[in-house]
Amino acid sequence: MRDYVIALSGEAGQGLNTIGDMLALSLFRNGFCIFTDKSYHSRIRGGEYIYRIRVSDTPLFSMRQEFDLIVSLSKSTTLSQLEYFHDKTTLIFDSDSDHVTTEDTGFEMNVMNFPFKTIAKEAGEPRAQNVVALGAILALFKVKMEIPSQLIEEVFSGKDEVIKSNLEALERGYNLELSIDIPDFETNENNYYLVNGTEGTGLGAIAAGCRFLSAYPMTPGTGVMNFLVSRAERYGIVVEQAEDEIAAVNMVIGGSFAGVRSLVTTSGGGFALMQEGISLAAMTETPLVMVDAQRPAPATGLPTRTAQEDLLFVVNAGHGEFPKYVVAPRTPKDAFELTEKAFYIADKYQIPAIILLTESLVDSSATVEAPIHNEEFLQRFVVEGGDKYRRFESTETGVSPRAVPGGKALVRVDSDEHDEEGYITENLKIRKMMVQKRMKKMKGLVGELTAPAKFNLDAPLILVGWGDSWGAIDEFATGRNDVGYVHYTEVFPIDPSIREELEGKRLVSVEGNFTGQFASLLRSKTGLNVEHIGRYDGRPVSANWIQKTLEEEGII
Amino acid sequence: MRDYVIALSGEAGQGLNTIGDMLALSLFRNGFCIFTDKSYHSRIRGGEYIYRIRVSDTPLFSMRQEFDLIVSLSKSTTLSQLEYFHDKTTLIFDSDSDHVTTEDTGFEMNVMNFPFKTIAKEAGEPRAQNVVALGAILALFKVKMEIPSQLIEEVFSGKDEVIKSNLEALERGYNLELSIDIPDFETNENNYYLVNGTEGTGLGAIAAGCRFLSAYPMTPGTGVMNFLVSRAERYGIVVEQAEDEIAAVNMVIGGSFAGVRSLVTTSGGGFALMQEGISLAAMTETPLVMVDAQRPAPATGLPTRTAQEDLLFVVNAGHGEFPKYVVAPRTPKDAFELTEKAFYIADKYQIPAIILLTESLVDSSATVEAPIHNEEFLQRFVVEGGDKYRRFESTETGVSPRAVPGGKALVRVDSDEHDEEGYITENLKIRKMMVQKRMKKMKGLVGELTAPAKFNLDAPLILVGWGDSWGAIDEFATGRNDVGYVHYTEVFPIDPSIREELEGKRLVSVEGNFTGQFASLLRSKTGLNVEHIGRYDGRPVSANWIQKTLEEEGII
Amino acid sequence: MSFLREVDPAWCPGCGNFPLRMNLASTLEEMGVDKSRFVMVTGIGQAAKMPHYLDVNFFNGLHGRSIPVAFAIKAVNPELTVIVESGDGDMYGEGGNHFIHGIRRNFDVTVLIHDNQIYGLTKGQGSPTTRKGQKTSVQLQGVINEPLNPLALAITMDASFVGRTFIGDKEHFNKVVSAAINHKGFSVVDIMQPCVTFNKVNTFKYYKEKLYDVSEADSSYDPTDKANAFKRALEWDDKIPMGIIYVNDKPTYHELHSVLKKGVVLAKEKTAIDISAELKAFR
Amino acid sequence: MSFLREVDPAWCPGCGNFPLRMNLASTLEEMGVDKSRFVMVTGIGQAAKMPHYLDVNFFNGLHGRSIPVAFAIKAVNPELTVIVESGDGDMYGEGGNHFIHGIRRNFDVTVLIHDNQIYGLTKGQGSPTTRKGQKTSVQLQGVINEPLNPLALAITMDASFVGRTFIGDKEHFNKVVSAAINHKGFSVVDIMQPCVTFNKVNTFKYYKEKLYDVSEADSSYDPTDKANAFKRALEWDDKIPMGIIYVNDKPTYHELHSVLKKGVVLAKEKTAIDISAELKAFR
Ligand SMILES: Cc1ncc(C[n+]2csc(CCOP(=O)(O)OP(=O)(O)O)c2C)c(N)n1
Ligand SMILES: Cc1ncc(C[n+]2csc(CCOP(=O)(O)OP(=O)(O)O)c2C)c(N)n1
Ligand code: SF4
Ligand code: SF4
Ligand SMILES: [Mg+2]
Ligand SMILES: [Mg+2]
Repeated sequence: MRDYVIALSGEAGQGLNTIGDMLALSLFRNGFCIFTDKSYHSRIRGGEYIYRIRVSDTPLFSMRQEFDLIVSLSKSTTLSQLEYFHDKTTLIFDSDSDHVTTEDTGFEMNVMNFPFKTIAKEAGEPRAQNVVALGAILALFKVKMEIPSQLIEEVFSGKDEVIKSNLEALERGYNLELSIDIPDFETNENNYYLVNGTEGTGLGAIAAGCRFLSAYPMTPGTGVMNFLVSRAERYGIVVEQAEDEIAAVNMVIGGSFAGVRSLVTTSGGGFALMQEGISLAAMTETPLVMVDAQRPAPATGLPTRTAQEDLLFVVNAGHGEFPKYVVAPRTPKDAFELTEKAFYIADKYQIPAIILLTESLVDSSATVEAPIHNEEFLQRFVVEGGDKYRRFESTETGVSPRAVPGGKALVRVDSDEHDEEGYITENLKIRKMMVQKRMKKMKGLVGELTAPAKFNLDAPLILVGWGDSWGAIDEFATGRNDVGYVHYTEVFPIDPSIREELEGKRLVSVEGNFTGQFASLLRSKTGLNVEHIGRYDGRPVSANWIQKTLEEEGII
Repeated sequence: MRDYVIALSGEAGQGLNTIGDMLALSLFRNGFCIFTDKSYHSRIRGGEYIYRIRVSDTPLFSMRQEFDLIVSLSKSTTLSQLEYFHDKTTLIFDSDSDHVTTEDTGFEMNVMNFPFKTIAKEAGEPRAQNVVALGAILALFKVKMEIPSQLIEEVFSGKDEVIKSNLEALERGYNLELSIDIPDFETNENNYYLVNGTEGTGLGAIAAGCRFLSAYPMTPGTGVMNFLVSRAERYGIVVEQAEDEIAAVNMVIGGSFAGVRSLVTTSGGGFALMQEGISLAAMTETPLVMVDAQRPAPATGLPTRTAQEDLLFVVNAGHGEFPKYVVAPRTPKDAFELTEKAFYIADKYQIPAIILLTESLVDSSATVEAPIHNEEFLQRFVVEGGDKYRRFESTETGVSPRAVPGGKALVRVDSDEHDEEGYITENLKIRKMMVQKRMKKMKGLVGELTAPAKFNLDAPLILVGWGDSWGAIDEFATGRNDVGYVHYTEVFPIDPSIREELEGKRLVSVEGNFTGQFASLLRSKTGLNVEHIGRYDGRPVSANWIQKTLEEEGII
Repeated sequence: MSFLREVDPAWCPGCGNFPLRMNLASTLEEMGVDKSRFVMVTGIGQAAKMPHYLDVNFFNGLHGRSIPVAFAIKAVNPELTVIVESGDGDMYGEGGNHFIHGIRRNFDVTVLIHDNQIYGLTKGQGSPTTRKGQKTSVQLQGVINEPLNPLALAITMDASFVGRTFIGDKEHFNKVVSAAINHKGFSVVDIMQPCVTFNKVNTFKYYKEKLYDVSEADSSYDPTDKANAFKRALEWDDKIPMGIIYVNDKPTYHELHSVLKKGVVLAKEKTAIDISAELKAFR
Repeated sequence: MSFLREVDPAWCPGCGNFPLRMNLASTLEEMGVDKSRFVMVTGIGQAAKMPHYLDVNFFNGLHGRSIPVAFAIKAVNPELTVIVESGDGDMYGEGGNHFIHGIRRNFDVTVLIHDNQIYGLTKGQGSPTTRKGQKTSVQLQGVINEPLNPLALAITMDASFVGRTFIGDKEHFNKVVSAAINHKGFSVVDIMQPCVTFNKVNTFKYYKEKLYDVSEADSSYDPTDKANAFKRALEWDDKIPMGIIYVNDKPTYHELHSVLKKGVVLAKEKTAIDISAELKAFR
């Protein structure tokens, strides 16, 4: 496996995101495999903004933290990255700017500088210095110039002058001829897509027929709302910004009750405010689909960083007892497919289904195969009903026929305990029956689960993981025969039969949290003894980090 | 063990609560041991209201559901109790009223009727029919007439005429001479108190120095607020009814931040709204003491019934990772003592401490020994600080010196991740250190735990329990040598060393829920395999219910 | 078509909710509301039990959260007539934020508040509309908070219809509530409803004596004059205004919303979206 | 005593919060506020970052929840001067319910809202005060909700002090904010603060041109006339009123509260209660 990591380092407001996206997309469209991530502060201008691009010839799903090339637009943000330099890291900066010296870093670096600003000025657009750098890097990878040219035309469409000067800047960048060695990548024709977790989730929701979304803005959950907003006119989606998260979840329950696939998106703190709503969906047996994009907590925590801290909180969300379905996608492709499945499961079992994302997943673009749209997942399980319709009819499976208001049946639902018709009751025999009815669904639900990903289960050490840590775990385990893994995307419920396969093995869970939440969950469902290592500084786990930490803990 | 169960059966608004309390208190003051419970609907007038009193000569802490004597004030509510009749149950009713016949019940009963209303009228107070019945029952137990007389004088104090006629009605009731066999109780001088769970918790809070309470009304959590309101003037307590639960929890955090022991009370649905607040307390390391009085859920559920359904929800409450302390008292005495301890632990570790009650505990009066007030628990751990004060100073124990505003130090706290001074930070090294600092407290916390109650651990079957199921479990196990138990009042954290004692035994958890939440918790902390039986129809477990259910499940 | 369900409501004998229920059912009947296209959304409280005593579609949700649920039902299915039924605690207390922001959306809904100036179901605590000084089960020394004025608040937020009526005046009730339902946009009706058990101040007699209809009292009363309506809404101690207090005929949410103004009924749309075209952009 | 902390605020260059900070610090200094008895309580947002850039006691809590925290701090320690610092989203959106009910309590607090008519920190979504039609990062076709009028709302709820000022007028800021702090009771000050990054409509220039002081414009302006203040508060499009809009000197929470009116400072009380006497009643 060949790979190469490029970092763009600067401040928020310097346009790094635009240029990073153009760089990533150009490389991708030229046939490279790409994985990106972002490290940024909770502010609008200034602070640190690092956009990293990992280039490889087969798809990878995690970042290598040490970069090979760093393009520095700001001295201070580059200095804060010194720990990620290695011996051969090349630093590029604008020779017209204040720059990082050996004195600053304390070690020798491979430094290159070019008068980006001057070149941009010569091209007729002083603000195009980033485009010069873009051209220089793309030339290094021998990316066909049409590709970025086309992007520039799209981005500045309508502004002919700007396009012209930017194309000029691009070309001058191409001609700079950096003398940097890069690996000899194979680039083939392929059927890949470049998608990030936000897009994967948003596309999945649209594919699933979601037509109503309500949310209150909260990083990093806002992206999915923005994505659906951007498609609202095209597909006839109503996106409502709520006054608070409580309103958001209740709106989505209302929309779903009335018959429309609906989605609410948030992050941990907002999810905290939706607990009573989850319990409401459970009691009224209204399908509820939620996105919780995790960030480090407690409380406000670190708004722009990543974590896997909400697992047990989400799994146990809502007062009272009821079935729920929780998924944690590994990749943007997964995000698409599991979002579709979440809508399906929510409808089929009339329960809350929660999609657990992370900041690193939503903010990272990866090269993925085409997400598979599953027609079956469009099934709504809505009946017409009639005169004698009973919304909470007791059935074998625990699932009652669901009608929506406006049709032939009168539909009655209640957050109090209720009888089969939906009327409030204090009859304790009916109560008991209703608890059993709701809980019966667990059986069907467990039957819907796909087995976790398994790799090399004969190895003496089995890593356990869930969600977007998969890329790092897979990368670490691949090629070692002393390590295998089991990795979950459907994290609740858990099929306890896994016990048979794992019993007696040394199990170490790798998680983006301190306490080892999945280890604890798996233990409670299976009795298996699961150790754990955790990263909780706000950065995603990487293959290197796993290696280092397992060594430190004496596990390998 | 001798016991006798009396049920008063009627509708809300018929004064059953007053008369039940007077009956219980008179029997108690005469030296009997008493356990009461109530079964009622979520309405103000009408519906079913059953007040049960279990009389015994040693303290008991659960109800026997089959009653020996039922005083019926309403035909329909009495008919709804038929399943709790046994062969020798005596039914008393007012011969002037519509009454329950053998035809209604389908079986022979021991029936007695007296013209209560007529007698009351003769005594000069037609509304005193309940007092006539009171007198009749108390005579049966040979309770000294001064005792109820004094109560009547207290209840109607100021209204001399009413007192006179009620005393007259009482005396006439005493003279009715019911021919009912009751057990031959021993009544001795004792040092017992008659307290219910609400009073135990409220008294504990006052003893702990709680001077600020905020709550939004929610059954069955409202009682503790009402209790503190009733003492507010006497002890200088500020009780604020909040506009919603979110306000309530944030107020209590504010009061605590400013230096006052503060309490928020609620029930499951309200607790759901406080999740973000819990996480805030954790991040700002502000002591937070909460009462969650459990009722059946999800959502609005059954407002006036009991359950143990909130355990995992509470244990995992709040997004993010942080230590918390959760207690579930067995008895009103426990409620007092654990409430004091909760304030102490919250202050000592600067964490959320949650007192998990149940409807059955708050609404049941029991005969208890004097609750033990612990002076040590008044310790506040508040420092004065000075110029260089740092609120979140890193320490060995994870506990930083806590100062309050208004003194020598400037006190800065932040819900974002912060540095030792309390200023917002996005420095990931500091983040990591802060997570470790907060989590370090777990060690000290585990050291504060008292061992669970253990009984007959050599038996082949060990029941596991938590909270107010203890009375029923203890009653069931006592005198059987094939059954032992381990019973928790401090339910989080759990000391995993219990594994050594319990490994290899058959463990069956007895819980007021469907899924066996404590079984699951214990398993996740110890790996022990714990089966469970659960009651989830809104009524408390009883010794009989345990027996029957274990038999049904083939466990005994 | 009767809107009444045969059932014995769990309210206290004499409760103002009994006449309210009868008035409401007859108003709906007289208006000829289509039952199959009618949905009642409620929170929790005595008021919120209403749909259990009627024969209607209903969503009896969480305490305080009826407005967002109602909003979304209407958003995805504009063909439904949506009514919110709530208490003073439910709507102005726990639900206060949704009340003010719901009004801002001006979606077509009628919000009926059973305003008994007390928390009934939870046994007599002060509500946002309990007057200063009144003693309650928690405010033993009397309420010290400034009471919330529902009409003034609704006018301030520019609700497009603001009214008040009384359970004891069937005709008036019918007039105001049917106008509210017929009005396109967010309609608020504060309904004075005595709680015989916990509110011994604001009794039937109290309301009967103080309530007067603004347009009966002053035939030139102009409900479109906002500042004047506000002034009226401030009246309380001597005389309490009722009737149609404020009206602002303005475009509704659906008329302004870029997607909904095309008349789409999302709840009836079945079109699956061809995602492959959308996916192409990610190649 | 300087209230400034030496630090580089994380706001965008040109943000209205910079002058706001300087104005506030100098107001506090000029008033001679005792730093050790001063507490700033905030929610989350750009505004809410303020205490990190000052040298003060602070509680930087949750988004939207500053008022209840401030209430309790003041309730248990009336010796503290408590200021809430918030944004338009934080206070009127997420925090709306606490805003209206906090006002009803009339505890002695000053609530400063950095009203930039946009969600700044979360990147430019419409806030409750964004005007109809304005396009934002989520309202791509323009906002369709009726804007919330903070002054009118505060007056309706009978806040005992309601004012507005502008970051660009230091003197005016000082005048209004110091009056608010000196005022006993719940004081609301809506501060017009341009967000240079996300709000291209309500700019410095926009405010500069439209804002006028009510008592400068009309020397007979009577801030105690509620209906008139309400009418003023409705002005916006041509001219935007600022200054001291409404004042109602009425007893505060502490003056009305049966326990607190005795002057007790709960935060300083150390007396342990002898519980045994209390327990006796349970024998
Ligand atoms: C989250 C939550 N908090 C509290 C409650 C308890 N509760 C039920 S109804 C109610 C108040 C009812 O008052 P109001 O809305 O005025 O209705 P009323 O009973 O007077 O008609 C409360 C506090 C609840 N069900 N849910
Ligand atoms: C519960 C919760 N929901 C959402 C957020 C995200 N959030 C942070 S600040 C903010 C809005 C800020 O807007 P405003 O109050 O107007 O402040 P500004 O940044 O404009 O000063 C939001 C939605 C959060 N921190 N917590
Ligand atoms: S408590 Fe009051 S509002 Fe509730 S049913 Fe009884 S009288 Fe009606
Ligand atoms: S986004 Fe707006 S409010 Fe926030 S710092 Fe930048 S200019 Fe100021
Ligand atoms: Mg009410
Ligand atoms: Mg703002």
